Amino acid sequence: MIKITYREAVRAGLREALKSDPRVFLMGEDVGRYGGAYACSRGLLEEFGPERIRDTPLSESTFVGAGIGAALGGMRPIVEVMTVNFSLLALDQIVNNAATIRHMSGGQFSIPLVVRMATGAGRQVAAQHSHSLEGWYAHIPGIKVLSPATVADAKGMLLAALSEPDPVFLFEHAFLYPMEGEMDEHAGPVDISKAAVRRPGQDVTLITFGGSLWKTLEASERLALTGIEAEVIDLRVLRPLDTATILASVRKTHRAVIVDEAWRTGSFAAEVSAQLMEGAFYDLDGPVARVCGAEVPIPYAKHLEDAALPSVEGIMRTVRALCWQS
Amino acid sequence: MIKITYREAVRAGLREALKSDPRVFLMGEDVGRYGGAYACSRGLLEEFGPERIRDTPLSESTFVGAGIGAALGGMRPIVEVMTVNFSLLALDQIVNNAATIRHMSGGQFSIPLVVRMATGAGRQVAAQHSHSLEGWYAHIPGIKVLSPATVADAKGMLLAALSEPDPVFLFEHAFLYPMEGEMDEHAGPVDISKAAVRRPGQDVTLITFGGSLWKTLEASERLALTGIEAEVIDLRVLRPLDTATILASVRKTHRAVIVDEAWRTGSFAAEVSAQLMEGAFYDLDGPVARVCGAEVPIPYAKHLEDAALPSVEGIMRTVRALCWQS
Amino acid sequence: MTLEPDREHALLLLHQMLRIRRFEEKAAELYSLGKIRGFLHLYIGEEAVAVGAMQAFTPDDAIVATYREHGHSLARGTPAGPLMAELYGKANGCARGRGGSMHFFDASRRFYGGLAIVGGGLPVAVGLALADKLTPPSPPYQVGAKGGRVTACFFGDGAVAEGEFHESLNLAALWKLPVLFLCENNLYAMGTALARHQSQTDIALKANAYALPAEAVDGMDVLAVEAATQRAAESVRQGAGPYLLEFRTYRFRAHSMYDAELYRTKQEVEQWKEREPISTFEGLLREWKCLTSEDLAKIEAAIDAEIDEAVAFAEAGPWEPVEDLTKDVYTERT
Amino acid sequence: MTLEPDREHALLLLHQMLRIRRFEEKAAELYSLGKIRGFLHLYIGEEAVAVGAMQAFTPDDAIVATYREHGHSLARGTPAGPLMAELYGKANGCARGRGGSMHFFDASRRFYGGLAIVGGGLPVAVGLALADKLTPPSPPYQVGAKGGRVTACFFGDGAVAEGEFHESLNLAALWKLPVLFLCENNLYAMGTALARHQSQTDIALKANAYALPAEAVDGMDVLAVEAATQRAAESVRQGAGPYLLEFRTYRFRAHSMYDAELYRTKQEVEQWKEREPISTFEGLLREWKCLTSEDLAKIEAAIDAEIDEAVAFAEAGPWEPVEDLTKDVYTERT
Ligand SMILES: Cc1ncc(C[n+]2csc(CCOP(=O)(O)OP(=O)(O)O)c2C)c(N)n1
Ligand SMILES: Cc1ncc(C[n+]2csc(CCOP(=O)(O)OP(=O)(O)O)c2C)c(N)n1
Ligand SMILES: [Mg+2]
Ligand SMILES: [Mg+2]
Repeated sequence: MIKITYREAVRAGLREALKSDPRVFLMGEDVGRYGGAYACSRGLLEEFGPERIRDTPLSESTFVGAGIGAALGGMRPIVEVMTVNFSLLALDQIVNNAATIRHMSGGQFSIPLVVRMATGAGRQVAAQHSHSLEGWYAHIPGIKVLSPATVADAKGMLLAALSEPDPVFLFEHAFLYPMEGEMDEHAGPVDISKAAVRRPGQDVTLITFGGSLWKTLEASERLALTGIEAEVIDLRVLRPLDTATILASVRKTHRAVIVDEAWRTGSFAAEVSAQLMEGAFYDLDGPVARVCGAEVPIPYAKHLEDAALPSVEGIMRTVRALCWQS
Repeated sequence: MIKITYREAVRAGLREALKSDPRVFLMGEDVGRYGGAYACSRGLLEEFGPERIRDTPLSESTFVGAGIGAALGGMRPIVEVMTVNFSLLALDQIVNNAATIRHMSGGQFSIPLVVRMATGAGRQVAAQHSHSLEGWYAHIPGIKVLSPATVADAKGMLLAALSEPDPVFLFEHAFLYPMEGEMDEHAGPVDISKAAVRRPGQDVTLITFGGSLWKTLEASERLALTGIEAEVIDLRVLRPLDTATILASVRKTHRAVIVDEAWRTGSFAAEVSAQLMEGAFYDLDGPVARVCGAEVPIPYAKHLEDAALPSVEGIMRTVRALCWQS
Repeated sequence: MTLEPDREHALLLLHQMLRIRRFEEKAAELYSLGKIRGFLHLYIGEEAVAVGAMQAFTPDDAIVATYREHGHSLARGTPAGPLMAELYGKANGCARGRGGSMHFFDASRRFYGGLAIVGGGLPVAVGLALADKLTPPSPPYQVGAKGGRVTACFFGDGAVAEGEFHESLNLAALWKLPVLFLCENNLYAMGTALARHQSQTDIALKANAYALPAEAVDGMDVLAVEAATQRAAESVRQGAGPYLLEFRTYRFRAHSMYDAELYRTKQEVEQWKEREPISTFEGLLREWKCLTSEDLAKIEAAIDAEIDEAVAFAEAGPWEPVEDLTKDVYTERT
Repeated sequence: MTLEPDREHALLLLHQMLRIRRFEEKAAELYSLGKIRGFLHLYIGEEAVAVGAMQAFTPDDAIVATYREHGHSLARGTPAGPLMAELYGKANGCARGRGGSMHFFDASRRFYGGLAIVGGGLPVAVGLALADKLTPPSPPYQVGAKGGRVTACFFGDGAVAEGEFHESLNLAALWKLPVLFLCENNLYAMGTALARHQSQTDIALKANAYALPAEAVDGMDVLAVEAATQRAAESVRQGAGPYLLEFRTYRFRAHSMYDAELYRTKQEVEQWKEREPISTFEGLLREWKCLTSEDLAKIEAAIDAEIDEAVAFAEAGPWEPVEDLTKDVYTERT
């Protein structure tokens, strides 16, 4: 086991992919000379050269679309969209081409495209740079949506994504890049079909993903001190969702709280809640609760931003209310 | 009362708006000479002239953004995006500018912009032309999202939207344009804060909006023949959602089915289900069910498209299963 | 511009143009019978573009087209049967009935659609060309005199206004990718005339903004189209980077099946009909003594037979079972 | 290019440039103290552009800028206090602490941001100009010799690659809207040099594709910037439609606060420093005997006092109550 940051784990995944498959290349804004906006690709240009580490102009729609074309053409492109905020400019290519061409052609083509992007709020970068749109992506049939929350997943999901035949979108929470974790130095691809139980417990199930995992784990440790043992599930894969793991946990704990940084209305948390309604209604001792982002464009000022996002205290409060009430 | 098509009702709303407020103008692809892709604006160019009925180039991001700018500049633009499918190209302007500028500026600006677009499937126009993304829009704080399902709402919501100080998005289901309905000839703006009970009933609540309203009403009439009296709620406004009306109904019927044409995972139906979980859990006799679109890019062939969308039979089946089981 | 071609080749061009024309006339007829549904965008009047241009491409090149792609598919060599079956929505269609008129695909001919979002095909074409640049063709793929593959991207004048036109030309030129941009300027984007959607109506001129070569070509003259495309494709193949061709043409039919054509006069349409590409070419061939009435009758007969067969193929085709609705949303792994 | 200005005006230009410089130096210092957070994009080196250009606009014109807009806000006349307070995230900030460095707004000066999506400001500027075209200014707004309002839109060279650049120039030119496009070409989009993001690096030349007038200007020369902007703005005001100016300039600091600057050499930066706009202009004024050391000391003292005051204003400012988090998401109706 080695200590490694999330950023380094992403970089290790990129290096391994580039080394092991000549069809793999990386493109995106500032992935080369600059080393990546979050330094994930630093050093790769020097190691792999400008043909395989390609700085693109600011043209999100076109370089994502070019990733689709390159995948159709037999390559294994990794496209970095600097952040999910800018991916709004590429949604037409994603929804109308990446997700449809296989089915719309009657199964003639596969699009083995991997798109990575930073997501999330929490760094005081205000309303245009703080979106959490994983839930939107998870709505689209034809693509897969991954949310690595640990260093092992940061590397391993990327490697796993590269052996998928269809478009895979990886959301890396910008807050996690400097986070350190332990990982086997030679860790390879990980399973990308299952959610993970990150903490066992029997009193309540906390369901979350991405950057919110760490707040949720902290809340669960603090809840344990007051006698509430929470089971924490990291969804990991938002599409296709591993409903079985969630249901199994909730059938055991009879209570659930979902933590999702996105705006509450229409959040992915709503989908999870709806699935619990459908699959675990008779097992529930009380209503499934959501801890979500406030319905506001994320403000710059720290105290306001903090108030707009799920907090450890907020999670604890919701869990306590649920456990005491039911 | 007059008989009028949905299309004519939209046109009547446009004419009235253009006549009564010199700040109102209409822009979009082919709204002028062509008369609108769905003929909603036919005749308006002749009546109001090319300064107020503006054909735009194919540049969704820019003409929607220009609508934002014109609204900031004191006008009351109505922007027609031909269909929701093409609005994917404008999402950056919508999410990052229209929805944020007011809050991000500390409340210095209002953006009284109205955007209309056709939505939905059912006309065999295949995977790139059949999206139902109202749920995505409803996720965005800072905008309002309307879904007129009747002729009175087609006209009245447009007029109401024009007196809103903030961006309003109107989704007109393409299937409805030729539909006839009755309306007061001089019908004006309608309330855009409340859902409507379109059919009273006490056995189960059916919650829907837009094009699915008519399938749901038909299903409810046929269910009545078998002794199940369904209350049908037309949400009308997806953001801000009128939760009170839904909860009141479900507290009475104790059962609910949500009908939404969008792909099931991450649909707006999930949000409604989650809200019922949160607000009506102890009133429910059985789990809230969803009848949604299949998780597939909508295929062209009629039998496949039909199978991909909610059907009257499918709604009835789900309602029956729920009523008999609980 | 126009050079006398060899007779056989000339007859082939005529045959291909007529084949597209008859295929679409039949499709229009079947549409009114309700056999075909959804949108149907006819290419009638623009046949010289697809047919002329397609001569420049080898089986190893790639093609990306729009929702108005019947002509391109046929000219690319996809048999009429699977195309007609696709219009019917049958499982023996070229997209198993999933795509319909706007979404013809043919992997075996590197035909990547049939993409119906205006401008949306350009980035995909740029990516296909990027793949070709990154993987130089292996020996069995070696084609043309000088080498590499070309990706041809067809789009309309309307697409020129979209941001993706700009982004794609810049990226392709910046990276010197082997892509050939083929603009079918039929003077209208739906009902919006060129001068009402472009501040600069000379589309070829826009290539300067990306430092790439471009040319405007008479899109009603199949030989001019062929010659220009051959030249441009050769330049692309040689590694000189992308090239833009603007074909000036005209659409004789409505934009799609529900178009009242309020935006243009009958007179304008009639004027353009004088330059109708098929009869013009026919006249030229007769003048050059390359075509007899017998030749023409033979061609027409062959086409009639092919179209009849295509319709029969479509009629006889099975419907995809409803249970297979969600097949091919993801790739099945074996 | 450079003409001798009148002394008072020259001192004003110098004062404004220095004021921006000192404001940002202070901001950088406060950032390292943790008083300011998030992204902070400094304008240092480019002051001649904002200051020179802004002279051409009347209070009735509109300004749209990017995330690198400290200079534009200051040059537009917003006092340093509310700007500094905004950097602190205080309720007395120019956006009540909601926006931070990237989102300065000032309705009273028609300053519409501070928009931080690259290219995203152009359509908004086009729309503001459209509003002005549709509502001719009423008499109290009548400004300039010839009439109408202008909307000025600042953006970087990086934005030129985005589709919205293309779409916006086309729409503005097509509709002859009174908008002035002001490209700040500082040779880099983050770490990507111009020649690695543009196949044609002459940005002004791109205006031909939209049939609109354009000019490239030395962005290190405040007088050249002012003169060119006056000319262009006048043309726009007269109703001739949009105009594009490309200012060639350079950013001396990192792109934002976390930038290792791996993409350029110290040497290159040093070379550009020889053309540093403030000291160059200072030198020129001394040469012309327009500036004494006393003048300069007076200016510096005034700026120091203003910045100190701004910091004090920010420090003393209240935090927005957390209960007001969701205020102003929608307009409150009274
Ligand atoms: C992005 C987008 N916006 C709008 C449409 C609707 N639409 C379909 S075809 C068309 C006109 C396109 O004109 P052009 O590119 O000139 O092609 P043509 O139809 O003339 O062949 C429009 C507006 C679309 N398919 N995609
Ligand atoms: C659409 C979009 N993509 C990416 C970014 C991230 N980003 C912020 S500034 C920048 C570089 C922009 O360069 P340029 O337009 O030249 O402006 P400059 O910073 O040089 O003033 C990038 C890539 C963004 N803000 N918006
Ligand atoms: Mg056209
Ligand atoms: Mg720059």
